Amino acid sequence: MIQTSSNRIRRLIIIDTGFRGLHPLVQLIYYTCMAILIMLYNHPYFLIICCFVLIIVNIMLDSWVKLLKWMKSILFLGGGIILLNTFLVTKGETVLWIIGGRAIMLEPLLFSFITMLMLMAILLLFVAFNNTLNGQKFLYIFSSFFQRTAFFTMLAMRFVPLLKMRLHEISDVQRVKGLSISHGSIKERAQSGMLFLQVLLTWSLTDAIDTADAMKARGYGTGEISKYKPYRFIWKHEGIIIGTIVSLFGICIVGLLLGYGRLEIYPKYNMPPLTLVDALLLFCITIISAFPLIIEGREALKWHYLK
Amino acid sequence: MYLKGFAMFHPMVLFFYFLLVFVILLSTLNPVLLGVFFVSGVMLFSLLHTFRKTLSELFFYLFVWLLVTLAIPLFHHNGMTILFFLNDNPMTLESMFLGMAIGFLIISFAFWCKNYSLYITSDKILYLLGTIQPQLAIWYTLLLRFIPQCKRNFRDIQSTQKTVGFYATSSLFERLFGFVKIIKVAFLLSVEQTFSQIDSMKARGYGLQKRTHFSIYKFYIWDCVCLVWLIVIGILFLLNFKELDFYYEPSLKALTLTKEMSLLYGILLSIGLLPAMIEIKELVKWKFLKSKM
Amino acid sequence: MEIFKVENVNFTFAESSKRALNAVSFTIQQGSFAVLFGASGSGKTTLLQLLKRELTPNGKRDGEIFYKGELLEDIDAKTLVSEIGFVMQKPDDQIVMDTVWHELAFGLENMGLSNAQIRKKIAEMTSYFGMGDWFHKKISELSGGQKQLLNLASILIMQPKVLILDEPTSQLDPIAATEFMQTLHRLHEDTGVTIILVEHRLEDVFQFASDIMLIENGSIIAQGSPRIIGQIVKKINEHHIMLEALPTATRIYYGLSTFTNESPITIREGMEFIGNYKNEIQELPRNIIEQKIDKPILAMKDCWFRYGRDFPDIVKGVSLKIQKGEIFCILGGNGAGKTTLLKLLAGQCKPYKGYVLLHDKKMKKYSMEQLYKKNIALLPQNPKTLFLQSTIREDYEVTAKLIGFDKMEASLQIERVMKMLHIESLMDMHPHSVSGGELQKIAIGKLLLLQPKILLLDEPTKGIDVFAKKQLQQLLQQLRAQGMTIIIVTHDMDFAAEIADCCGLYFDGEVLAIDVPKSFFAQNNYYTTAANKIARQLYPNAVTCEDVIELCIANGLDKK
Amino acid sequence: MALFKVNQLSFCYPGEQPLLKDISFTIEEGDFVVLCGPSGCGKSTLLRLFIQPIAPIGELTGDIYYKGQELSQWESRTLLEEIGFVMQNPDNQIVMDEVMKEIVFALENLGYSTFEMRKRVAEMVHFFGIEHLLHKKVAELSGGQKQIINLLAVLLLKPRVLILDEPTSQLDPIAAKEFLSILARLNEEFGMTIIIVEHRLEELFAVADQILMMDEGRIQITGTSEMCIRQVYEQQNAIFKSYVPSITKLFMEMENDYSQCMPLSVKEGKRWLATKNTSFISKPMMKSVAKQTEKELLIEMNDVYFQYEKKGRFVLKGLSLSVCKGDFLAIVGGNGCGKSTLLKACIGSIRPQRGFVKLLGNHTYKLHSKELSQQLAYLPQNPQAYFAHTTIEKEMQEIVKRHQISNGTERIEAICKEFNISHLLHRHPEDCSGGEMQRAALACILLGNPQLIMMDEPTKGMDPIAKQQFADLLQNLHLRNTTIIMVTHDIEFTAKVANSCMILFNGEVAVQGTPSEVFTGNYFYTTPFNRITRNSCMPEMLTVEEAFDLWPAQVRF
Repeated sequence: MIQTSSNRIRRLIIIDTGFRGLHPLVQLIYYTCMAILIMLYNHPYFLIICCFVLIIVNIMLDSWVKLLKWMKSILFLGGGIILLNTFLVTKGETVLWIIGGRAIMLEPLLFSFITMLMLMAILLLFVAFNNTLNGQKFLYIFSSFFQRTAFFTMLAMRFVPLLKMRLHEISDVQRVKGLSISHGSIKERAQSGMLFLQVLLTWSLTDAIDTADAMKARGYGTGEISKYKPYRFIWKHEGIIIGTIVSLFGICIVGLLLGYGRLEIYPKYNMPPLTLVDALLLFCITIISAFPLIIEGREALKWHYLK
Repeated sequence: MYLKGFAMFHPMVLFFYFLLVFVILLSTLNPVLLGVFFVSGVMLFSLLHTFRKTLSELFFYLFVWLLVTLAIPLFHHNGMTILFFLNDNPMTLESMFLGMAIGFLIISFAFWCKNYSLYITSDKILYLLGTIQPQLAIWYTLLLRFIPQCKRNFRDIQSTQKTVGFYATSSLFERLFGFVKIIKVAFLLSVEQTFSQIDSMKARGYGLQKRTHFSIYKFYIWDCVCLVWLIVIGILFLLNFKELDFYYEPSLKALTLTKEMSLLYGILLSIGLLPAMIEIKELVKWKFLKSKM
Repeated sequence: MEIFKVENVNFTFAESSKRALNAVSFTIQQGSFAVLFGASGSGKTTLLQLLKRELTPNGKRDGEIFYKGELLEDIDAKTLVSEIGFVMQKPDDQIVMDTVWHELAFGLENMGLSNAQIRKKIAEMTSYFGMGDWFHKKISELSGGQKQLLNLASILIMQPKVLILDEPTSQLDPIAATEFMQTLHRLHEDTGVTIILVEHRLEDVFQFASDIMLIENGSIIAQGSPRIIGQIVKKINEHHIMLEALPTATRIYYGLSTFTNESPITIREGMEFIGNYKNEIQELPRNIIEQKIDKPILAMKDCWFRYGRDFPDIVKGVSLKIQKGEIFCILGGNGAGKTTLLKLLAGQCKPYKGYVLLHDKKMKKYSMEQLYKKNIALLPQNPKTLFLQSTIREDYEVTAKLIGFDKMEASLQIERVMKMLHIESLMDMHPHSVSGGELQKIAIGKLLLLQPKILLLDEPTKGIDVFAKKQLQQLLQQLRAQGMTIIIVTHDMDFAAEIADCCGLYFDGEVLAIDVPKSFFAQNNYYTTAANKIARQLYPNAVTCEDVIELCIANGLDKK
Repeated sequence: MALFKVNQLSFCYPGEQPLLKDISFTIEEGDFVVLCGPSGCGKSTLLRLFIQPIAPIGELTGDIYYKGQELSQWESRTLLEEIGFVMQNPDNQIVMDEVMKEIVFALENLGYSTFEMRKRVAEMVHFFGIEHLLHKKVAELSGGQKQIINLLAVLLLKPRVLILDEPTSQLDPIAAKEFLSILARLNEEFGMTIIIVEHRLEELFAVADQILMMDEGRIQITGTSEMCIRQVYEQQNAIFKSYVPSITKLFMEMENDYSQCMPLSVKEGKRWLATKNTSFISKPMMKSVAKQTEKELLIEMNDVYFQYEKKGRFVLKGLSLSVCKGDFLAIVGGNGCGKSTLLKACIGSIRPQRGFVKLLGNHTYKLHSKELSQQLAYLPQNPQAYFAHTTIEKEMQEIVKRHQISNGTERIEAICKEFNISHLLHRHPEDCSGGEMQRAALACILLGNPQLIMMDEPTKGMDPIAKQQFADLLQNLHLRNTTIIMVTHDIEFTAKVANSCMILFNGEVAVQGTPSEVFTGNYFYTTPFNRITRNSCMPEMLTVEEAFDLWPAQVRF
């Protein structure tokens, strides 16, 4: 009984488990930290590891289908960069080989390779971001900083489907009247298109007046506004997570400031051996980036044992 | 209720279709046919489910296949060409092939069963039964509702009994005894329900006179066409059964691909692919419509 | 013209010697809305079944029943089937088919209608009831309310002249019940179909009914229009138990006065009536039980629960404390949650986040035995599931043995329980063959044998009549007096208001607003007892009928 | 003590005729007040004067007392919380995109804490039992649900008074009934005062305590429903007669002793008729159905399947239908039975996945808009979508141009006279009231004298008078042998005008025939008047008009 019913529910709403279940703020923090780190660190080791972990994360948050779609383009782009960069840029000193009288340097190759990695990492992050932190949640966080803007965004979100619906109706009606944007000369089409927009505008505006009234009648702009909080923030739970992420992030930044984790390519590329500190930083980054994995894993284990 | 694409056909047609498929599939071990139906079955399955699911399924059945292929030769030793001896049992090439064939048979059968259960839902079965014999249909539905009811009761009773001492005894026998009791009561409860169902049936005039049978299915022209096509193929199959039939031992039957044979295979392939084709057409159409709308 | 005419009908069941009905006679006019009420086991159902020939139980019947002036026996089966519709108590038990559309068609199929006709009838029916969007659903996907509506529809589709309903809402939650009654009313208004209804919850039926009949052990003792039925009953017996069943407004009216003019029946009329009382005194001088804040006996620390990894959360961070020896009511609408919460408290489910404390010790740490022997007992929503043996006595004995009493003590204990609940007469019956109220009692009896410290009840008042409810209430208070902690999950606001020391409102996986009933209901605007609705203008803190009456008496009439 | 007290209230918008002329009345606490009158008589304005924040600007004399105190004296917050307002169009009042957000919107504005909000929502939800809606998007809801959400959003403020401006005019009958029954409950159980403006009074007459009948800015008639009706008939007031429920009409026309109680609902109607057992003139022939055969086929549908998205259900399912020249087809049916989709298919804005829709033998979805516009005309549900130009006159001229109509100006004048919209010609369409706009749109359509007209819910939100005129208009269009296809919920209207009609049910035709054939058989889905006359002494009929000419002479005095 319960099984079937909640199956039905599951079909209706997306259930937030594991990483998705966390308070949106936590997720946002995670993503921002990751983004910053990826931007700053340009050491291939770090980037490679990030990419690797993030790929797993994406698979975990089953967004890998989306990922594949993007991957094609990104690889293409990256390849492009590599080729162009290596063939056009002639900075650098270590010559690899010479093709048709052009010296192919190692540095630009490396540089473009790193850029590609960076792009990839960012993309991976972005995809994951997209399908964990959906519009609602993002808006929720957003609105706690910029009340009004968020509010108007919501209004917009509300009105998009309405407008769509109206536009459909208008185009139907006008089509029958003999105006349409699918037939006739460009000029005619343009004209009728303009007409459509005009109709849409007048219609929507007149209705918007009502909306405004309704808002006023429900006391919009009468004074201090409170906010309904659908997500609960439990210090004992979310707090700790944020704490760890931020502290690790701090360490990484400090490391950066001390000059670790970057490698200078131009003018002369030299790869310093991995020091202990590097290893530590590497570890930190891995932990941060693997955060969703950790949480999901914990969840999984818990359910495994509850059964 | 999944009522798109191939499922749009009239239940009768669907039923005949699957009947035919199963007959063809199970009646011969012809490698070509096996191949045909394996491919088409998997294809259809993957169309109706996610790519991921299909993969996992295939993965699972791969094991099954290996198992069968290895198991058969172990116990079945006929065949000309002996490969080697395993603790002085001959391992023959033929039985090896036979194993493979049977493995394929099982897999494709499994897949076709899955497809079947997706297309021919309970209410279609009901409809079919109803057209033959309305009473039967009703008892069938009662049964359909009785079993889950029974299960639910069982679960409830068990969980309650846990709190009133079902835990206490450690001896296996008593536990078993308890289980039997629970099952009995669960059954009783469900039966009570069924009785009142029968009451309400009577109250609504069941058995007063000959029932008619209401259905939301219509028999369209394309159903007719499809049905005819099926029948033709059925007959074709029966006529050429000799050629199509295939044996593995004592030695593999030679697979002669004459013109007409290949034509026949082609036709049978068309049967296998029919639903897949329709589903694909549906997909494509939607792609197209999307771009329009 | 009268559609039914019953002339002193007697009926005795085949197996029993006692008369189930004696000398029942009444007439029902065409287009009227008749409501029967009475204690369970008083033969209401039997009477209805006699009116519907197909369902007549086997037994001996004398006296005549006329349908439209001719004997019920003489009318041919087909007309009878289609003209007299019967809706039973349990939504599930009368649905035959497994999809909605097929269920609707069922009756018509039996009548041998053609496909086209059936389609037309179904079409208009669904259009009228607005069932379009769940027309294709499977029965298992419907809610209780929807199921009952479907039953109604699938009867109506045969275009009956008379509609007989046997406690149609007893298994539904209040919202669904009200909806159902609204529909019934609309139906009556629109089509003027004759309706004969048996019902316990008269609150929302009374205003629609055209005449009321009170039936008591097998004979109709009172009959009249809703506004005067009270007086008639009062004449028979000043404190007749069934007076409790009347709507709140009426009860208040009779509680306050012995006026002989027509009584108010709706809440609004109640308000108007109350309006002529003064409201100086807002509070009653009551000895309020002081909440002793010692260690809670049972506590939840923000618990989260769901039925599987990728299922939605059902309990979302509930934390509550339950003091020793109090009656704690968890109220809330239908839908997932309340029962689950109870299961968590009973240790049948384990939260995946947070924990449950029992005697300051985590629930996890207890073994089954420690948990359920002399500690926690849970009364499930369907008490039948408690019984495995073929008679109640056997079952009790088994339970007693299991607790570890020897023969001697076991029989003593059973005696005690029997005395306590007055169920001596039932002991040798089969557990499934007793009425709802009695079942409730024997189930509690069985639980009491386990000598629990904490008693959890899941919807104890579902489908039981006023009389049984009163008894249950007394019993629970008695147990509480013995220091037992009782936790109840219920829809029934009036019941909660009567007995609870503390109420919590369950909503969307949380328990909001835990408070003593008085202020709990006083704060609520919409989700509150009828009594409170009536009186809130004058005495915002009065939540039960008794409060209102006492307050009114205390204040006295307003001269002007 | 009176909750509202209005005396000598008069109001006029700047630079216009006075709209309200010394209106005065009082409303008691806990009353259910119905305010009715033809559209444009100033009802809405009157209502809005009660709501401080959105009170119309203009010169206002006289005064409104709320609980004995001047309305303007009250502090705005109290008024906000105590007076709730629900408007006509469900869509326009919803601000947020999620139901939950939407219902707490007002609370947010007044700065309540999240806990308080949750609590209020909780108890509210338990009262109405709408858990399943809470987490939905607004776009997913049906009109009825939307309107209920609007109501909830207001109720969360725990108001004492509810003011509603034609809340059900945009809903289908079932949803409307549901909504009204909720209002009735609120009034019954919480003694909430309710002031409602409505056109469909069938149900309301039964529940209302006080009825204010308003015309030309004055309150003409007031009192309980029964008193009102009697007054209407004493004054022989044609406008308000049309508001009276059909059975009551019959009663007032035919009953010679007014002593017995007036039937307002079907049940009472049945009871009353039962007392009359007079012989009736046997039923005459129904509106003759013209033979389908020898007429040319206009629209032909052959089992059409259509669904909006892939996994969705079929909205049209094996639907076949043929419309001949000169037919007047009305398509009725419950919500989501695919009525509007059918029209869409007819005008070729959707393409069926299976089967075809042909207009004069060629597929509609292929037709270019030019050709289409020559063949047929389409009157949408809300005429706002129709007008593409700034004034109605421009619109008409545009049409004249497009259809190369000679003597265009004369035509325009003629039509304007016929629809008496001459005074509107120079207005912007949006400045007209709903009814006027509808008429204007229809006029424009008829300019191009099309042979086929399609209308989607034309009577939605029309007041009875307008409806009556509209009906006449359609009828003489039909006489001029124009083919009309109309999708509607309004069975009574259908019964009045259509000459053939069909019930659509989940995407297929359930029944088709003349209105009398289709509806008299029905048990539920028919006009209230038919329900009354079923198995009574009268022969079954659909509209009260039939009854008038069938009523036996000896009873009439």
